[in-house]
Amino acid sequence: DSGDAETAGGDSGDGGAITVGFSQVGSESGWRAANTKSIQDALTAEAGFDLSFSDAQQKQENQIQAIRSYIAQGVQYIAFSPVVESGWDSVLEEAKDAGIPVILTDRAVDSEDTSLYVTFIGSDFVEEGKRIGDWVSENLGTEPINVVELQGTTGSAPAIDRKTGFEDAIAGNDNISVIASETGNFTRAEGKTVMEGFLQAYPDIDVVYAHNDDMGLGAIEAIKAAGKVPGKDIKVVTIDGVKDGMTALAAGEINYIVECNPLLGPDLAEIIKTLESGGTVEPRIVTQDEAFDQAGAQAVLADREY
Amino acid sequence: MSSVMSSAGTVARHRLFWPVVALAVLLLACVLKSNTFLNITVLEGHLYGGPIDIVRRSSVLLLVALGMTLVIATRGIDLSVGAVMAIAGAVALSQIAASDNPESLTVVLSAIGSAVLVCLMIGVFNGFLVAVVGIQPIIATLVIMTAGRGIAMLITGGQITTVTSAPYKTIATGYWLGLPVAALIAGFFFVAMALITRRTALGVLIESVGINPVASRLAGVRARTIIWTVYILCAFFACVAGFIRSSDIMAADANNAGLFIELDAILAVVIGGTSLAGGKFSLVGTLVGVLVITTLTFSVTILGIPANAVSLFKALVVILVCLLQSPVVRQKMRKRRAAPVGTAPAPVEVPA
Amino acid sequence: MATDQLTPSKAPTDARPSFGSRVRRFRIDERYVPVLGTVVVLIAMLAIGGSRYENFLTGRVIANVLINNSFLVVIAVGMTFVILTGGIDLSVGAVVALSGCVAAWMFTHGYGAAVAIPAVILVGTVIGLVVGVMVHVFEIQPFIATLAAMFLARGLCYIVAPESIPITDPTIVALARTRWGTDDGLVITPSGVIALAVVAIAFVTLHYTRFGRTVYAIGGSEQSAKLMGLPVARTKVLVYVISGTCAGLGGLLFAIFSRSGYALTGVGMELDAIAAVVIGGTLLTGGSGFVLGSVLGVLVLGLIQTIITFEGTLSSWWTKIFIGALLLIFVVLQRLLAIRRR
Amino acid sequence: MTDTAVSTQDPAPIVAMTGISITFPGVKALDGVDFRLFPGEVHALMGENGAGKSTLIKALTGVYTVDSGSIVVDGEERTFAGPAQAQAAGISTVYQEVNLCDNLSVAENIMLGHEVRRAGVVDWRRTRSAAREHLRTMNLDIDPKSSLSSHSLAVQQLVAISRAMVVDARVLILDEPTSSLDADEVARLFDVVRALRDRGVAILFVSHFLDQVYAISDRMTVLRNGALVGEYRTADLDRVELVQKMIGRALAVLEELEEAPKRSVAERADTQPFVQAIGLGRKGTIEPFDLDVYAGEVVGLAGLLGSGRTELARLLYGADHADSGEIRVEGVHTKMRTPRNALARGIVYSSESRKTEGIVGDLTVRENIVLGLQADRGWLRRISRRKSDDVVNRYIEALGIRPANPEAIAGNLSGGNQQKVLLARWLATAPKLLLLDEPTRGIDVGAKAEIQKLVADLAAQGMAVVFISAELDEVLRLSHRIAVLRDRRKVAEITNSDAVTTDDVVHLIASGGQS
Ligand SMILES: Nc1ncnc2c1ncn2[C@@H]1O[C@H](COP(=O)(O)OP(=O)(O)OP(=O)(O)O)[C@@H](O)[C@H]1O
Ligand SMILES: Nc1ncnc2c1ncn2[C@@H]1O[C@H](COP(=O)(O)OP(=O)(O)OP(=O)(O)O)[C@@H](O)[C@H]1O
Ligand SMILES: [Mg+2]
Ligand SMILES: [Mg+2]
Repeated sequence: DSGDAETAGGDSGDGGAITVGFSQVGSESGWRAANTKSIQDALTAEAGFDLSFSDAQQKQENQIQAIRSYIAQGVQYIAFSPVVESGWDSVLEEAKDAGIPVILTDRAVDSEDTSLYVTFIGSDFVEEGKRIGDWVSENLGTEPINVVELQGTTGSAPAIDRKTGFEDAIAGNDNISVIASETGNFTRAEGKTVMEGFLQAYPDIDVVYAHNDDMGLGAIEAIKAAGKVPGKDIKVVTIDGVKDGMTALAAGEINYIVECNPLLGPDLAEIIKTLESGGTVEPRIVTQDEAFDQAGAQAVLADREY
Repeated sequence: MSSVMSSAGTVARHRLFWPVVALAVLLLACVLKSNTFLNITVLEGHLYGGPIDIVRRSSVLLLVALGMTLVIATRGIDLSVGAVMAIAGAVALSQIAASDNPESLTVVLSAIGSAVLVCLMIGVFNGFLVAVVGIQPIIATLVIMTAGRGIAMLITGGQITTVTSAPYKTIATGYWLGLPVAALIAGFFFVAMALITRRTALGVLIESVGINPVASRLAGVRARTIIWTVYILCAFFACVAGFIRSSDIMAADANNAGLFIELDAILAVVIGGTSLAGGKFSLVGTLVGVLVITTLTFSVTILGIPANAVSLFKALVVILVCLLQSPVVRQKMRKRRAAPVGTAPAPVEVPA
Repeated sequence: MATDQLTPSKAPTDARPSFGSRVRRFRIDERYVPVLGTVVVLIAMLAIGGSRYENFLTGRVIANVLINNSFLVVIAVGMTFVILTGGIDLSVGAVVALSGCVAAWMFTHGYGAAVAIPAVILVGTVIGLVVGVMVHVFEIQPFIATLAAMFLARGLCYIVAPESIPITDPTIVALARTRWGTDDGLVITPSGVIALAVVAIAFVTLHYTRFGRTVYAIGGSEQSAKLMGLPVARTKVLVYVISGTCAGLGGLLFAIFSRSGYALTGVGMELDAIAAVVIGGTLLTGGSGFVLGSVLGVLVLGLIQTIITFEGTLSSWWTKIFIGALLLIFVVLQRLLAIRRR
Repeated sequence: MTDTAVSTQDPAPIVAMTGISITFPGVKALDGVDFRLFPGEVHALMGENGAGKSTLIKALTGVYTVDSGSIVVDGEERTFAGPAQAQAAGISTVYQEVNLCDNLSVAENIMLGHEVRRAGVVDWRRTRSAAREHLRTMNLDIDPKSSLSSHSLAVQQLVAISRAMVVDARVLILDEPTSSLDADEVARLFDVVRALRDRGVAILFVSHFLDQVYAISDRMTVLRNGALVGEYRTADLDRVELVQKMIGRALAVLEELEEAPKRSVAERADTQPFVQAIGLGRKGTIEPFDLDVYAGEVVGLAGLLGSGRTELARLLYGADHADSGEIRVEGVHTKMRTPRNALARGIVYSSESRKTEGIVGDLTVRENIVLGLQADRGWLRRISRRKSDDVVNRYIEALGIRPANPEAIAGNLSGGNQQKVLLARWLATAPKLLLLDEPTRGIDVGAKAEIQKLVADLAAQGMAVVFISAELDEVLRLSHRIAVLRDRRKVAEITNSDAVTTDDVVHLIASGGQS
């Protein structure tokens, strides 16, 4: 069903550069910044692209407006990381009517009509949570442990999915009990505040599961301030694998990280090139996310890009 | 007997009565949930425990609310404080990160110095828009609220700048005489401002400008200078708050540092009894407001309120405090206590 | 005695000027100056945009500005009522989210559009009423009352719909799909029509009803309005009800626009609405401003967003700085125009 | 102790208030006051500043709820929840401070709540023409579409009165409606009032002008310190008695002032004026004028309302920017950019509109009084508690500010007392030139006499004073020289002497100085 993309090639008259409109969610985190940079670095003029980039400031309405603008401007391809899963049908239909292929990055949409977009590239949040859960279950869940969870922004897809994945994975292990779960809004500062509260309220925490590195790093600060050793007295597991997180992992303060790769730019460029040359692509491309333990982190830390 | 009754009545009638009660109830709830909550222990030579955490946590909001109180007293409002916090952290930490020796005190001090300078300039800019150009404060400060985070990100390149620097770390997590340095800093500025506004004439001049700017100008008060000054002060306090926030996590998070703190600060100011219409202000009230809000946030974790219900819980507490504190309800209470008095005139109060 | 009370009784009447001659004359009615400033700068922005970007001054782009912001127009209209009385409503963003969530919830639970649509709007009305009562009966400052309502509405969102729910109801889908007009030229959607209708109703209400004039009077001086015997209490509660209702309707339009209900939508939308109202020349102190100005304000914000998209090369942070700078240029120019005219 | 002056053949009162008490925090504003108002009479409510007149009116119209007492309107016991209900019951009120909305047009201010509607929608054309009709009864020929704020206080006052006429009221309450009007306007107002009285409307009238009270009222009620002194027929009570009843003692000050005109012969010690305005002017507000003011001299400004007296004073104070001419203070060219420049040179200005430009409402009396002094010193050097006690208590006593409580909120004071607080603020700075714009407006007989005496004394001690008052008498009595303004232009300047009469000045105004 992604084959109809060729139709869009029609109006590429201007010097051969492929015009692409990319609407980013916003710039809410270091992860996002790395993602943006990767895309801007991949879709350059030298590589044969004419990239129009816009930042929606975490607002769906801005994003819809941007996509409509791209349609009005007559770009050849539209790519975007949807702020939310729902609510894209109308604008995607407009793009389809205008014959512009759409590529989703990082986050999926829940449209039933999958012909509205060519492909999705990104990570599977549920899977990420599940991998963390599996690791905890196997490595720590051999004896009774108390886990506290630092959730992402309430209601956001990564927060919901990472929670679900984790819960699914540990469901079979009676040793693991999640004693508290609170939102830290994906930020370091709130991760720290919430962890401070946890440390006051629950004297016997064994594991912290943070939905992203930043909250995990905040929690580490709180653990240290309480006179305990992160990674030893209290184990820390997180998702993302940004540089700071990997550094802490290598330093032994975090125990396990499941990567969520932000470097989608090259993949995106390749997909567009393929489509442009008349090829077809898979409707769903899940990026290869790695997972690191402390030894693994030390090995790769030196040449991490982000 | 009756004198006891009446003095209890006086206490209950005080503007800060209900906020203090709310504070007490929240603390009590925390203690019931976690009975070691109020215990203060000595850990590695400093004090550790729930109350200490709350005090240390309060420092950021207290600083911001301190400046906000002054701005609000002049009938203004400053939405840019969160962005200023982000810029302060971004400037200071990128400078430290770029230096050869992040651990050196001089590097840290010069980084702090340049951040203060940048923030003061923002204060000057806000004050200029409000006092000289005459733009409505909410819009004037909306400019920096929007652009400021962009500037902070420009400085950090959109990344979260992380550093290790012991002197800088001391700001938020250090202890002096067993007490958190952050709280000492906030406390110092709080006491200093309380003294400056009440021991000099600044307080009364600010109030006068807030109540009736035209009359104040005709009375010879430098209304423009005063308005300008409070915006500069507000930016300065936000800057210090930004240091504490960034030192707390040893990272400059341009996106999230101080996000929505302006709303919490305004809420604290109002719970403390300062009217958004300008005029009479109370710094002690602001302190109580700050403690209520910090404790509220803290208690969410302690009490284990589900993430989905946090907003609702906060809303209910805020609504309850505001309702109990409202002039009408207080009037009703007074009516029940004392002989009826005319209803129309607002109660006369002397600020703290 | 008491001759000091005497006033000259023999003032020759022919010598004194009539009061009429002492009225200061203005070339343009002072009240329209801020709005005119907005219009002038808006036109300037269009001109600059048109000369910088191709495909900018097309009917499609202009129509998109209105269509994409129809919900904001409705919200700004409600906000105008509140601000005209000297109040402020911070709850609208959260109410938009809440009514969207309620809509999505009702549709997924099998309610038809005939039930859901009124219910969704009513959600806003109820919250507006709660705010109105807090503000008027309990004399809580509007900023705080509406802030509390904002927390409340946001909290309810998470209870009603913890995750984003798509809306597949045929009526909503039809409303979202319908567009009238030429393909590449000026188009209008049902949402746009609703927004324009709301503007028209608001205009008539504000300028041609007693209620509307009372709104202005309260903004001028609440004390005077009370002493003039105007129904201050009722009016003050009503403006929040109106604002809430508009936010409810705005939430419905947003639900149509995005065809989903999501707890995190509309964060900061209240600031957009307030900014639109103020940019449209309304004073936050109340009593002065026009609902049409607020519409212009929304268009300005929409245009800023459009320019950013057309600019195309801005990184995330330059986007923020750019918005701030445009906002600054706009308010300063508008202010200077106002001073010049004085 | 309470006298009654109503005989049994009078008709039933339309308003009967009995035993009305109202307490504000710290003040018993009304203490068991009885008051009756009959149809077809003009009833004057008399009393010093702060006696409780305005409070009684607000009690009647439901602005304040009474602590005790009953209000009977038209034979029915009523408690109004607010002015709206009082209006519905036929009681129309013009409150003391002009209470209109200055963001709206004149027509709207008159017709708010009574707009002419067609099918629920306001018909502006008819509404405006109705407003014009009402303005015409007040002899006011202004554009109903013009904005209220573009008119002077006097016009606004007349607009407020026109508004009160819109409803077909059976009771009309006028709280100091004449304080900012000139004689002519007063005469016109009285014509309207008389006509209403003859139609059977009951009119309650408050004024500090005894002449006016005697000219218009049939009966009067006197209050003192919130308590009723008595109710009298105007014809039965002469002025001396009335004043004695109001202030509770003999009128020593008044008599003193009566005897010796305070204007001493102008013997100028200095050859150089303290302030010299040369060709000072500002487009659209006042044409360039020359004016010298010497130390120890009172210069009166005479002119009709809107003649530009306020504008002249504001230029001298730097409250507005002059766009032509220069000011010399003690011979030295001085820039007057802001009020601070003037203050630094010992020039102060007491504004005519105390509500918006004078009093800082939520501050205390103490803070208001020391505000000028403090502003002059800068924020760093706060005036010590002892010094402020000194100053404040001195002026509270000297000017008879009531309540004599420095911590009272200034905005809660009665109108006249607010004016005194303002005066105290300026006197406390020990100025060299005092610009007084309508300092005696809304001030009771006793206090007015005291203020006049004060001005005379200050001049005698060497202070230069510019005195603006709508009352020519007052200007004539106090001034050494009188500058006459007309249509925002200074048209004449005369040296005052016993030979100059009000008629002379009126003539000068009328002829525009051409005679
Ligand atoms: N809202 C209020 N709060 C507290 N005190 C008040 C309030 N209103 C009036 N007062 C006090 O009540 C007393 C009576 O005031 P009122 O205004 O009735 O005087 P008045 O007779 O009208 O004087 P004036 O001639 O100066 O207008 C004064 O002492 C005043 O300070
Ligand atoms: N803000 C304004 N807008 C329009 N006209 C004004 C304004 N201020 C003053 N005027 C007009 O300017 C003229 C001069 O006013 P000014 O106040 O100087 O007169 P005045 O002699 O002091 O009279 P008054 O006794 O009314 O104070 C008046 O006709 C007044 O209506
Ligand atoms: Mg009075
Ligand atoms: Mg005047």
